[in-house]
Amino acid sequence: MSTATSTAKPNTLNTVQAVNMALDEAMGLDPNVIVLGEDVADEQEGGIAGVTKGLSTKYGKSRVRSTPISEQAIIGAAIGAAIVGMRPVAEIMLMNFTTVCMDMIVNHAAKLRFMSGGQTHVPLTIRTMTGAGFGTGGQHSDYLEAWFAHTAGIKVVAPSCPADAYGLMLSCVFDDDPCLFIENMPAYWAPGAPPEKGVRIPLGKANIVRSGGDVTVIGYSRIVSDCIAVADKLAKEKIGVEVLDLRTVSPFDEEAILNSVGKTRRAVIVHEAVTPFGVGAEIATRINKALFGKLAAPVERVGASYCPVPFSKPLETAFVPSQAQIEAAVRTVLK
Amino acid sequence: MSTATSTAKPNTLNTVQAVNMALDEAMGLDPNVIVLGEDVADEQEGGIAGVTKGLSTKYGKSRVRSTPISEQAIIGAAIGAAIVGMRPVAEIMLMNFTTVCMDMIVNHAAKLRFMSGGQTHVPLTIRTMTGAGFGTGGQHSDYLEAWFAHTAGIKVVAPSCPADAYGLMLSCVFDDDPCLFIENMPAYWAPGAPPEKGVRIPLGKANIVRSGGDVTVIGYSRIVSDCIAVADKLAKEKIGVEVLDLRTVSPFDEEAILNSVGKTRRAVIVHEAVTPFGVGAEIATRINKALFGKLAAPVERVGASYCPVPFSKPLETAFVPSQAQIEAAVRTVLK
Amino acid sequence: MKSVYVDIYRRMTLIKQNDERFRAVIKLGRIISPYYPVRGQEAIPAAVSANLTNDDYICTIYRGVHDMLAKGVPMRALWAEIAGKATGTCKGKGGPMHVTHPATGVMVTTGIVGSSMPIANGLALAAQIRGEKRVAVAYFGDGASNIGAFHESLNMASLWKLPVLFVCQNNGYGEHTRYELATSAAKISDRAAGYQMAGVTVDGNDPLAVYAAAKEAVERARSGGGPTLIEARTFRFFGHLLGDADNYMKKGEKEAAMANDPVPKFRAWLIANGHATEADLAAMEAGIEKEIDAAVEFALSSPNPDVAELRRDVFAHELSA
Amino acid sequence: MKSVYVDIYRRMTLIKQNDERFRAVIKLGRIISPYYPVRGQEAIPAAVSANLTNDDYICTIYRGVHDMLAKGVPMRALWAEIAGKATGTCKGKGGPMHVTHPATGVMVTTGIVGSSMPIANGLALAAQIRGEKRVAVAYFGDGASNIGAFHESLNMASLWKLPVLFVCQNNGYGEHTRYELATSAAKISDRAAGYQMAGVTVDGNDPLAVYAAAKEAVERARSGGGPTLIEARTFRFFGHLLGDADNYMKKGEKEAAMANDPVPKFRAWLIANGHATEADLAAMEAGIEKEIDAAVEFALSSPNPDVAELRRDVFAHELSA
Ligand SMILES: Cc1ncc(C[n+]2csc(CCOP(=O)(O)OP(=O)(O)O)c2C)c(N)n1
Ligand SMILES: Cc1ncc(C[n+]2csc(CCOP(=O)(O)OP(=O)(O)O)c2C)c(N)n1
Ligand SMILES: [Mg+2]
Ligand SMILES: [Mg+2]
Repeated sequence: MSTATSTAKPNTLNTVQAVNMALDEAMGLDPNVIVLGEDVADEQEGGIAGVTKGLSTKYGKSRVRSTPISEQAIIGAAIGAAIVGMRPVAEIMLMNFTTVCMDMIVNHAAKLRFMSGGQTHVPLTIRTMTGAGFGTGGQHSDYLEAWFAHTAGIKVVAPSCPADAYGLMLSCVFDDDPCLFIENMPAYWAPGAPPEKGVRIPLGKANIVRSGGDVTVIGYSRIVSDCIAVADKLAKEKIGVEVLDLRTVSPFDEEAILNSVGKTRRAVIVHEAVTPFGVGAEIATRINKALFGKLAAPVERVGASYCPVPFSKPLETAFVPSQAQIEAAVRTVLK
Repeated sequence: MSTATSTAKPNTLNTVQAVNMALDEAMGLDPNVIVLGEDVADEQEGGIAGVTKGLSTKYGKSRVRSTPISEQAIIGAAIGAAIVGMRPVAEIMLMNFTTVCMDMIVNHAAKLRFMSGGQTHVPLTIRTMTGAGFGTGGQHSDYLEAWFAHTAGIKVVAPSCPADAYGLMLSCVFDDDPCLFIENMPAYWAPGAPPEKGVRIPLGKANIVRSGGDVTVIGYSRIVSDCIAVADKLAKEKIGVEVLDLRTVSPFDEEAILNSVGKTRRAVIVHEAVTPFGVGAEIATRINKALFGKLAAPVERVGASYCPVPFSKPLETAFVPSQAQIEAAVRTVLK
Repeated sequence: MKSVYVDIYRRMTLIKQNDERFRAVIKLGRIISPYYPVRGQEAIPAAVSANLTNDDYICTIYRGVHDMLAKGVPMRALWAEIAGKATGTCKGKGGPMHVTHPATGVMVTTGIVGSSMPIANGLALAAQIRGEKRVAVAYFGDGASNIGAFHESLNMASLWKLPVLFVCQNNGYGEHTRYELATSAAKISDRAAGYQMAGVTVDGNDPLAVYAAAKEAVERARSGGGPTLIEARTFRFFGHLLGDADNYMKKGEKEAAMANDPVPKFRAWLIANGHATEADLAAMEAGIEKEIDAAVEFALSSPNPDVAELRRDVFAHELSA
Repeated sequence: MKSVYVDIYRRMTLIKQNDERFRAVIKLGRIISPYYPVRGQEAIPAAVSANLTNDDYICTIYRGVHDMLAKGVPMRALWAEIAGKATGTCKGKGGPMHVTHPATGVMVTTGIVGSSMPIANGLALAAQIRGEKRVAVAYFGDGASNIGAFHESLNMASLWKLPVLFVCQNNGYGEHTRYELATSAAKISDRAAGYQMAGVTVDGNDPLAVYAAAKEAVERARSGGGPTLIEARTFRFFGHLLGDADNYMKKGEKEAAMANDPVPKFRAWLIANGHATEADLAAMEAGIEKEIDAAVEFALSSPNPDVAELRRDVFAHELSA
């Protein structure tokens, strides 16, 4: 167990600790919550980043299982357990490794409720981490949430800070639909405000993390912190940037988006996935349709370059959307 | 060999015959062209729809190989052969089965050129079929092209008629990048005009299949024929519908789209994939941005319902976008 | 013991007669559905299921009506599902490749080759964690033994001693491809050794052999001894998909298999060995035939699902129109 | 024969000294890169590569600098790649997990567990179709023997008699998970039988044993006899990823392995058996050390790639800015 979870309410907490706390709490609440994944048990150090540390010691090796490197078997086992009422939390170490178990996620976890006519459902949470910045190159750090958002029957959740990771994880575990829960690896150890213990953050609801009247910046996952930084910087120039953290990427909170952009008439969408055919396209399309003729500027998108994640540091840095790019996009829509 | 390929120039031709002709021609031209896939050799009847019929008899079982049901091994073998200069055409029987070999397609076929700094490349064509309408249900008929369009390094090609299938297939085989070639199964046997023998259709270029000045309908794959039907119907009401067949979904022909919509100021995008986070979102976003303030109406999208493909016939019919829906969308943007 | 044999025969007959009727009704166009015939493979699920209760789980595949019927899925709901009706097991939304019927333990039917296995592990895992005595059966074909999911599943099941049976119905073909061209093992059960798992090949047309192998495997699973790979050799009499021409088959192969039809053979054995009389069995068969009549009638006269079903069961909450 | 042994030792030394330097340079922060140490595993690729020419192909994995160096990848370009420089094998775009160097037959390096195998099949397939005598080697770890791609690849290679060697470097762990907890086979080579493939387990720290096994396998492959699964047992001295604490290891396990370091052991054997003198080897080692100095210097002083590289090599044509 990370030390954070044993103290009453720490002053700050990072995402590793926050997710750990949520899992600990969920396992304590419900014996149907189990954890599966590579290296997740304590004998294997509780996950490569320590997110599941302490859980196997506390809840036993039957409920917290380190698995072989067999992603199809991991998700398959989780699905089978889920359809008979367990609430598995399965880890796919890196988001890219969903490529070796897409069938299980997309054809089974996401579709079984529908195909069975509602007789079975899959209350499964898939935890996965990703994000460029650590020089892990082309196959270890891409954001692939658009694939899952395009798949009916699975929710996609991407917290931007430790407290949200905690509250959203609890909601995912106790949600009756499969959820893909995306953790940003480079931000794992960034400290944040602690969550209210036991408080679940609703899925499908966005969060206004900065209020402003001039432009709406919409993001999710780690890069929300860059959006905030830009908002704070521009606030000094009296530019009011409203930052909307989606929290849930699919289904996303269209109402909150339209309310905000309806007010600001300007929108910038920011994500770390490559821009073309990314989540930003859907959001932009919905904004454009709902607010047709009412926008002051075309919706801007800020995403990664259209290429695999490059290794070399200067390339990797240029690949990931920067605060400068976000700021430039904000200034573009303000022109 | 299908009889079509042995006659000089048939009057009509279906897509099965057209792709067969293109493969036959490509194999004749270049000994590096090989064919791999489940049941593709003649001993196994040349593919479940007969698309590869005759090839193994003509070019030998070494170059045309029926494989085990091992999609990762199929694409892996094709990639390995491709990076040393062969031009494999690998069949993934149904598009949905890409879910069991996404790693090979996305992490290797699509990324090896970039990750190797241009030292190796993957001139691989993946043929795959899909499309609802035959009652094959939730796991056999979904359109997943948006996933691949969102992946840098792979082209996505989706012909709408036999002649295009022929000309685009030849281009894919001889293209130096990996191409995913999508064949619509329900339309396999629909007859069409025969192609010019030997003429390749360039990738990345759209085709204006109906000209009109009032609204642009953008589609690809089988449903283009429904778009045409709607255009022809509305022509009788003197509504000029320009139908743009993308042919290549990624990278798509933005110039042609903007030229057409720049003229008509109204656009409807049509595809068989589910609407949310689909290809239509990217096209709409680019139109909205480039033609901001110039459109007469919000861009409309017509796609499948947001759910897995249902089995029951009335549900399946309601799931797939209909001519009525396309027409309604056209009338909406004309309002 | 007598009752078990007769019970197996009852399940076989249920399968045989339903398959015959499915093919007939579909050929007549009264139901439009892709159909993967199961005639010839009756003995396998019939004999396996005789070792199972409703508490036990199965995961099966597109070619699965025999597995479902043997496990007890009610005929009417099954027929209605294949007819795509609102009264089907899955309200017509799943169809023949995705029948689910939790009450009889039919938890998943998948159209993806190999994918029954990873999920069966999960069913077994839940039973193991909860300390229940249930077992899970994964049915799959010979072709499926060459896909990655097979390997991952057997490895995990063996490591964790999951109460699961991997039942390979080796009918000699995967679609149009003959076993030897796709599968590098002389026997699929040879692969069990690579997982330190019990593995056995039996004559899948011999209900007694299948019954004995399944009994041993179920006992092993229930007592914590872990999984078993059972390869049951059989043949599909009507090709891959109803309507196929079967030109890829060896000459005479199908005819030979049909001449060795497991159903009449077992019937004769039951009578010859005094387990049942001709009259008993004829009555049973007639009873099943009547039930099928009723099921077909039920399916054909049932209403279609409402189009609003497209918005239901995507998530727990209904989508807005 | 003498020259082969010394040649193997040269390759081992190349690996050992480069690994030491990589770790040192990275720890000093002069290069920032994830690094998967290879110390302890030198004998395997050194002895395998002694059977290969530049025409032969390898596919390796994130833990692969030993495989690359043994196969002949020039040190400067390798170092520059790991430093992310424009002069690297891949212009710095691939990095340590994706080194490619076709001139020496290093065709693919992958970060995805198991994915070296399907692609090695394809390299072998091309050679087979073209009637070339090349062979392909797929390197992978013990953990990778549990993923689907392993199974599919071995089955296909055996069916098609592809000229490929599946070389499993069994170092007892996959990340933090011990072999027995992840792998249900007593020996990974036990799995070969399930594919009717030749399979052998050798002491991966014994260059002579690996050499003999690889020689037999390469001859089999070149002469059309098909693939071989070689399991070479070894140990990784510096954990999974440079910086790991290795707390998951059994007490004393690492120390015991290090005491059994294959490199000095083989060195002593060469001298004791008159294959080389102390002076010969010392000179070789010093030569390699100087080359490494030059490679490090080259890498550190090389320019970074231009940001325009993001638009290049995505497709054959350059993307517009
Ligand atoms: C992953 C995947 N690949 C291909 C297919 C297409 N397909 C459906 S059934 C089948 C043959 C399966 O053969 P086998 O496992 O022997 O089962 P059988 O049909 O003989 O019962 C194939 C290739 C599929 N459904 N899933
Ligand atoms: C498909 C996939 N799953 C998980 C990982 C994360 N991962 C990287 S290395 C590794 C361990 C591999 O162990 P092994 O095959 O024994 O090779 P070793 O690292 O010991 O050389 C894991 C799990 C990955 N890269 N790919
Ligand atoms: Mg079969
Ligand atoms: Mg290992």
